[in-house]
Amino acid sequence: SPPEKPTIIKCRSPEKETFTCWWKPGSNGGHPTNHTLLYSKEGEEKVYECPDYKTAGPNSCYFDKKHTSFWTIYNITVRATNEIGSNVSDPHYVDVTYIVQPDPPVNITLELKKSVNRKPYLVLTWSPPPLADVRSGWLTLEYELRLKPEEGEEWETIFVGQQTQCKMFSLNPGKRYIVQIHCKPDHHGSWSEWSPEMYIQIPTDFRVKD
Amino acid sequence: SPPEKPTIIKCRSPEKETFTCWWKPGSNGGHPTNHTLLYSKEGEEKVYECPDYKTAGPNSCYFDKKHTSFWTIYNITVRATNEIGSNVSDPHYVDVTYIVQPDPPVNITLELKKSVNRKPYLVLTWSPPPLADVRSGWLTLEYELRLKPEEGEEWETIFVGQQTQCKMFSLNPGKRYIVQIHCKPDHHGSWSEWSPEMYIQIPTDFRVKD
Amino acid sequence: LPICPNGSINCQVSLEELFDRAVKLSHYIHSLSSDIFNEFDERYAQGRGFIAKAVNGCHTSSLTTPEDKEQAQQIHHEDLLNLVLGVLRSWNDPLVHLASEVQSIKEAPETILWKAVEIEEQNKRLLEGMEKIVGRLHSGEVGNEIYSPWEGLPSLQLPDEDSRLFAFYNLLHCLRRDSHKIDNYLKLLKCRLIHDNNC
Repeated sequence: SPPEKPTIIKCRSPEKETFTCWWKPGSNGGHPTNHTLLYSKEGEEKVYECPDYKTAGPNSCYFDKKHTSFWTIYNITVRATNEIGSNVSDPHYVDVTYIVQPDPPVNITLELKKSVNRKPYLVLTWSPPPLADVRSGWLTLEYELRLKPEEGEEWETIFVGQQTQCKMFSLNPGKRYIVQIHCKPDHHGSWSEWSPEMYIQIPTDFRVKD
Repeated sequence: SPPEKPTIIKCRSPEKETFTCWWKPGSNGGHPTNHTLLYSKEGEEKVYECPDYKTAGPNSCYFDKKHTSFWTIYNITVRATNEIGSNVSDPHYVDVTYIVQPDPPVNITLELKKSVNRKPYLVLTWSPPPLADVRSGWLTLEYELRLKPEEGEEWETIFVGQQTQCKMFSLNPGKRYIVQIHCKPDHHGSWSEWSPEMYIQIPTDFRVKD
Repeated sequence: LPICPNGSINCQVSLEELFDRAVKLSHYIHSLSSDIFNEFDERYAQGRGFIAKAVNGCHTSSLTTPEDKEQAQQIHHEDLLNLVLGVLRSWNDPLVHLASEVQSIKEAPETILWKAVEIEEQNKRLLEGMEKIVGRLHSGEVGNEIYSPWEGLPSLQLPDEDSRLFAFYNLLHCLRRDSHKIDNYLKLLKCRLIHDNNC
């Protein structure tokens, strides 16, 4: 029989300059099946084929900078074809502006410091993911950190906006904390994965004076 | 004699949308004196008069949204006039962004909690002042709280950034604490008044277990 | 920072401050535009397939705006500023009507009504600021030529509910898109002109 229609499962841009879409093939109807990704762009009749099936691995299409436009809707379909016939996925509408999911922040440092009036606090600093061009202002990232005592259950999440450092005052003396950070474009798109877990031991004299 | 020159004592914007200036009259030289507030905007010759002497009470001028621009610097003077003559205050320059002083935070709650391993701590929560809350994307506030044992001398001040809650671990058992919070715009502007004093009695078994 | 120390003559808001305020305002306007679109979409557009019809329906699509980072970085800042001004001006008229016509939508929640009015007011405020910035940067007269007229009022008043709701959907979809462009371009310009591309 002809192949089942494939399903476009996800499109993602890691740095708001390129993007990739992935699809899941349906059953191949017992015959070797190949897949063709076709797309048209808002305001154009022309239909294009996927520019690069390789870079992002199997069942994927990678759109490099030249093929990536923002504030315009891509109408994407995937056609599965075997010797009996073919079947086309439902159309998938994508505006790359809304599918940006950055990589996690990097270069995270944790440092215990004492303020002028000898009050101890924790300073966290981090850098944006390397791929993300925040210097030019094309992409603006916001950050959120979470921490909890090692054996604790509940994460405490703190949104820190566009800063790349944060001072923490009210921490539990003598506890060992786990800290992670993630980031997201300032308006649209989704949070990155959390950064790898980092640990910091809060000294027992990390006390608020009388 | 002609009236003494008045002094412009303060200009304040509570929410970066409107602002008010107040002045202090000088002596009236023994004759009935009236005051006129005049202003010009940076780079413009035109002189305007105060749009509203009433809303903010005596010796004040209220600039509603229509009359408030934060792209320009206002050059403000107040002229006192009686039948003998008149006298003009020194010019007062106003950039609305720099005179934002929000109202204090509201809905403050204090709650003693026990963490998973039965360790007690204090959770404080609060809300932005209503005027600022409506436009949370426009006026970003930062918070600072202070606390001290009732009979203590020195306040302990803790800056908590843009969060509207805070956990306090290391408080002294059996003490009664006073807590207050204030807020300020994240860039320019000044701290609000402190919120009214709130009290919390820390139970004697509020021991930080080692 | 003392405002106008000892009454100096050219006492004015600095270009950096003007850009800071413009970016904060464009960010705020876009957040509102996103919220109002999402609220309308959830409440009135589910299952009506409006997105497929909204393709290429914006009254500002005639304005050639940069569509990727390279284009945005290659365009001269005066041209990009004029484009931003042109898009902002092109939204003055529709926003006035959006704020009034949205009141006629059946059971329109208070949050949609309030946001429509707030966006209209803040858009005018941003336009004032952009004219100030352009005036500061361009020695010559502020160019008025970029503008794209909007003829969508009749469609917001159509008797047929589905058509009328689609007209609102399309306008809010375009507002979300254009306010995001403006916000993005201003952040780029600020980094370029104030921070030497080192934000």
